[in-house]
Amino acid sequence: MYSKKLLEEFTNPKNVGIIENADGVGQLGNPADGDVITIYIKVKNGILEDVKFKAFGCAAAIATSSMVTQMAKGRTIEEAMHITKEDVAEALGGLPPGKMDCSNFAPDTLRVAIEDYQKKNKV
Amino acid sequence: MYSKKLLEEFTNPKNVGIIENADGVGQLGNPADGDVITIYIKVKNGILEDVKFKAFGCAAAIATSSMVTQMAKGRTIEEAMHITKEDVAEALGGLPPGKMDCSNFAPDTLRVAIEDYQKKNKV
Amino acid sequence: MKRIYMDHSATTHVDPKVLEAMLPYFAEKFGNASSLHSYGQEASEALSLSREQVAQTLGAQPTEIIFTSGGTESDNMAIKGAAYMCSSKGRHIITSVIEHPAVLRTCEQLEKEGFEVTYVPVDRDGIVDLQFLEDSIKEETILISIMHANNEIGTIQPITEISKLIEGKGIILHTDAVQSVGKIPTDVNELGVDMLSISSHKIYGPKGVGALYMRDGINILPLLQGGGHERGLRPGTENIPGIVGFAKAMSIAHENLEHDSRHMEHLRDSMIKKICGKIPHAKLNGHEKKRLPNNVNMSFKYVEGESLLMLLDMKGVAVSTGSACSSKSQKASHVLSAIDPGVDYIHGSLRFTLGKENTMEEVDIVVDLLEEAVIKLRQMSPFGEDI
Amino acid sequence: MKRIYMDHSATTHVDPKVLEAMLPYFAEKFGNASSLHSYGQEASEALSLSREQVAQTLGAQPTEIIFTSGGTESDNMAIKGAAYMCSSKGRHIITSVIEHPAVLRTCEQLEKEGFEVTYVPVDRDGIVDLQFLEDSIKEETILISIMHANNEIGTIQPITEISKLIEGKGIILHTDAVQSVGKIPTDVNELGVDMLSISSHKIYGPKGVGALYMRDGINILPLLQGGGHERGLRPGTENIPGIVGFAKAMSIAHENLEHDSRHMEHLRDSMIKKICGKIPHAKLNGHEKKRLPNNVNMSFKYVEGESLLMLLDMKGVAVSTGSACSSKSQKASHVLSAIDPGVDYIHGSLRFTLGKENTMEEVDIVVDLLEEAVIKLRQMSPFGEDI
Ligand SMILES: Cc1ncc(COP(=O)(O)O)c(C=O)c1O
Ligand SMILES: Cc1ncc(COP(=O)(O)O)c(C=O)c1O
Repeated sequence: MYSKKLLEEFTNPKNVGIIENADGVGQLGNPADGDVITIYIKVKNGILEDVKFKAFGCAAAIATSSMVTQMAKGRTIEEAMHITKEDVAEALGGLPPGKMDCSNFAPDTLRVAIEDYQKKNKV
Repeated sequence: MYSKKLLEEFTNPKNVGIIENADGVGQLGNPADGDVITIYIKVKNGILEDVKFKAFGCAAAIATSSMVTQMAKGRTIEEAMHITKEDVAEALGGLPPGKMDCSNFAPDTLRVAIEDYQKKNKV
Repeated sequence: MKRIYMDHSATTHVDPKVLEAMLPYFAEKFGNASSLHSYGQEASEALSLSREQVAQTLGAQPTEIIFTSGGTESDNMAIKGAAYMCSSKGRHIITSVIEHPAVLRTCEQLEKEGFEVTYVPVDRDGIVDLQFLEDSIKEETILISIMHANNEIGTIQPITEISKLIEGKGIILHTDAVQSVGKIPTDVNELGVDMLSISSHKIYGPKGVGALYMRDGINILPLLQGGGHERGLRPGTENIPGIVGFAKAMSIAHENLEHDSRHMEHLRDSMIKKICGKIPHAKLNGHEKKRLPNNVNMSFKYVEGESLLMLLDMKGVAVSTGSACSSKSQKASHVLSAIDPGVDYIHGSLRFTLGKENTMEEVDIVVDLLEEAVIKLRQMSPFGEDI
Repeated sequence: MKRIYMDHSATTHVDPKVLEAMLPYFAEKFGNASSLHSYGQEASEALSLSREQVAQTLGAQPTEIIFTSGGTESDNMAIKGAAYMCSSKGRHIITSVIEHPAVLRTCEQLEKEGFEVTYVPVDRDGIVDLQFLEDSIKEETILISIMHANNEIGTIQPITEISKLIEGKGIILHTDAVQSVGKIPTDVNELGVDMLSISSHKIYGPKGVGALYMRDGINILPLLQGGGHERGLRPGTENIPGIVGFAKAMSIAHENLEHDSRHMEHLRDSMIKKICGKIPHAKLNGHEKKRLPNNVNMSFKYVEGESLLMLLDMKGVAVSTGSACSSKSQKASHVLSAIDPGVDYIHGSLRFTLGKENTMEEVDIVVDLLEEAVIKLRQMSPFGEDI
């Protein structure tokens, strides 16, 4: 049901970890629902210099987290804010029908992290 | 479903035919129901000297007719009157469950033939 | 003794190519199609592919195919499912007097539950009375179920005409195509049906599997509840080897339809001609032209069908009296009763249903054995002298 | 990559001896069991023999076995059939919260139709609350349906006790024995049940076939209408190869029950012990003793089951999270919710179901791969640091 690309991303996820003293942190989901994603960002001159994640969830949750961190890294805040679930799904070679909801989850968490950064820095 | 014995009797029935100037004739059933048996008897000194049948019907109707004529032949009228469906079924190695009704049909026809003889001869 | 099988409407042997397609799915690719792991994925892919194959042979979409356990279940599911789903709209159903028991008994059950059923009669040839059908339609009519081809006398019903008759009326049209699939074209759009029942074991596929075609947009209440299989419409772990075999059988039947039909039609017409030439007082049941290419159903005056069947069986020839299902009961077939060949003929019917592998030599042997058997039984018959 | 299959509760491969028994019935002895001729008789004899074999393994009479298309149909048939038949006597049904969807969804459907259903809860080990069950019985109770063994956590339910509890009350007792047959004794008289559901593909038989045991004297309304097959209770041309294979699988399972169970129990207990020894924060779901010999269901804190399953699948190991049927949905399993292992554990469950051919080497490989996978996922988890 999962694409080869998604499974590859799931098995070898990039940017797993925590950024100490991150400029922004976002977390969505809760253990009772079976999915939690945390995303950490480091911002410099309006650019996402570093993005890391931790995730508890299904293969799709982990793969989309990994993908969204890679897509965001090096981008401007503006660009990163506009990464859509379609972008992520496409980059992973598609998601199974029942998992499309999932693909919104990682970009949303990224947006929460960016908003956290903006709030903290009163942008 | 049919026993070997019944099938053997059906394929090689005995006493098929008509007795010209029979002493008694019995017929039961009708074409609309799919079964008609006619039995002819020749009586001498209270003994069934000859018994013949014609039958239109299923394998069980033909086999039981053949069997009942053989069982009746050479018997006294009294004895022939008392041939039961169980006797016939047993002699044929049993009848399939759905066909037990059928086994009454030939002995009943024989009884009609005997009654015809008795009426004609005012016994 | 060499046996000759001419009872292909009762069931067929499994085509070697079908069995070959099935075999890997018993012991190697044996996964449950609902499982997420690789075994499950193999099964799930086989299921998808089979669904596409079956859809393609019917001119349908894969999403319109629901796999079932056979023709009986497909008929029950279609008729009850539509009736229960639409019961708030109306409770009137139209069917015909010559349907298979899987349809007739289901309709009778619905009558017990408060539905009203009209049983459309047929003419002497066994074709449903279209005028009667049209006149039966009313506001409350929710479903029409008319078989595509009859299992006993092989008559082909005017399904396309019926679909045109009810166009735009919002009535669901179901057809039992168990006997027609693989023998005559069954494109669901040409037929104009909303639902269509198929059984695998009638087309050289395995027993215990079939399908219901259900046009996109048609909704029914499922007969069974359970897991979410078949979009929740037919729960239960999918019979993958059976479904793969069924799909293969559908593909083979579809590919060879013209060739096989022409072959069987040729045998059929010769057989009818030879029987009529050799055996007096023989009568063809059903329509001469509008009949399945493989169906020869004849009645022989003053001969009872079951004993004829048994005599032929002793010689290695397998045929049927009417439908296999009612072979064990002694009542006259409801289909023959409906076309009423006359009291002297009604119990004397025999059904020969040809298969793609039957030959002209076999036809000749069978006709000779049949002649012998009819003579033998007529000599035994109390009415034999009349003819 | 050598694959290791530990998902035998989802489905099993067909035993070579079973396939061998089936093969002649596809292309040679392919007759319709309702046909009167020799082909039909061959099929009909195979059917009778299979019925005797199945009956024998259950301590039942052949007349008490009705062949179906699988476990889901057997469950639906038993529950709806009894409910509809007895509805004039009462409309109350008792079942449990951990039943398979084939039972739960069926009961929900009956609720929509006006029946009242009590869902008996289970304790932390997943055993039904007998006191609650007893207290639920009332005048109107017509049917109790409690599964013999649970498909997810393998707990064995006290069916014999339940049967004693309701003795003489005129309540029909049905059990879904789909998971228990072939793994623990299922003598219908020892269990004291009136009806019992079986599915062939869980015991190394073919998919698409199963049976309902129905005690002599119990009457139900059939789900399907059609020909007179299975004494009118289950119409449709009988799936002879499937039934023959199913019967063979039942016989083999019955013969080897003790041997196979002991083997699997040994693997099961080692596996649990090894997992607990190697992986911290692992928790066994279900009862330690009253569980199927082949079931290992464990939860791992802060790890999500599906990703664990996928990681193991990449290494060739096939397992399941809960029942195969719900593997595609993301909701927590209703069974785990019922035993409530805690919020940190509920999404982290994995089901290993052993087969008669699994070995201790395979167990060791799987435990090692499992440890690796759990560590990997915990490192990724936002909660990983806590443990
Ligand atoms: C016209 C027709 N409908 C339905 C059926 C039932 O199909 P199955 O036996 O596969 O359930 C049959 C076959 O007996 C049939 O000939
Ligand atoms: C306990 C239980 N009941 C019923 C079923 C349904 O059986 P089947 O898939 O054969 O319809 C299953 C298997 O999925 C099961 O585990």
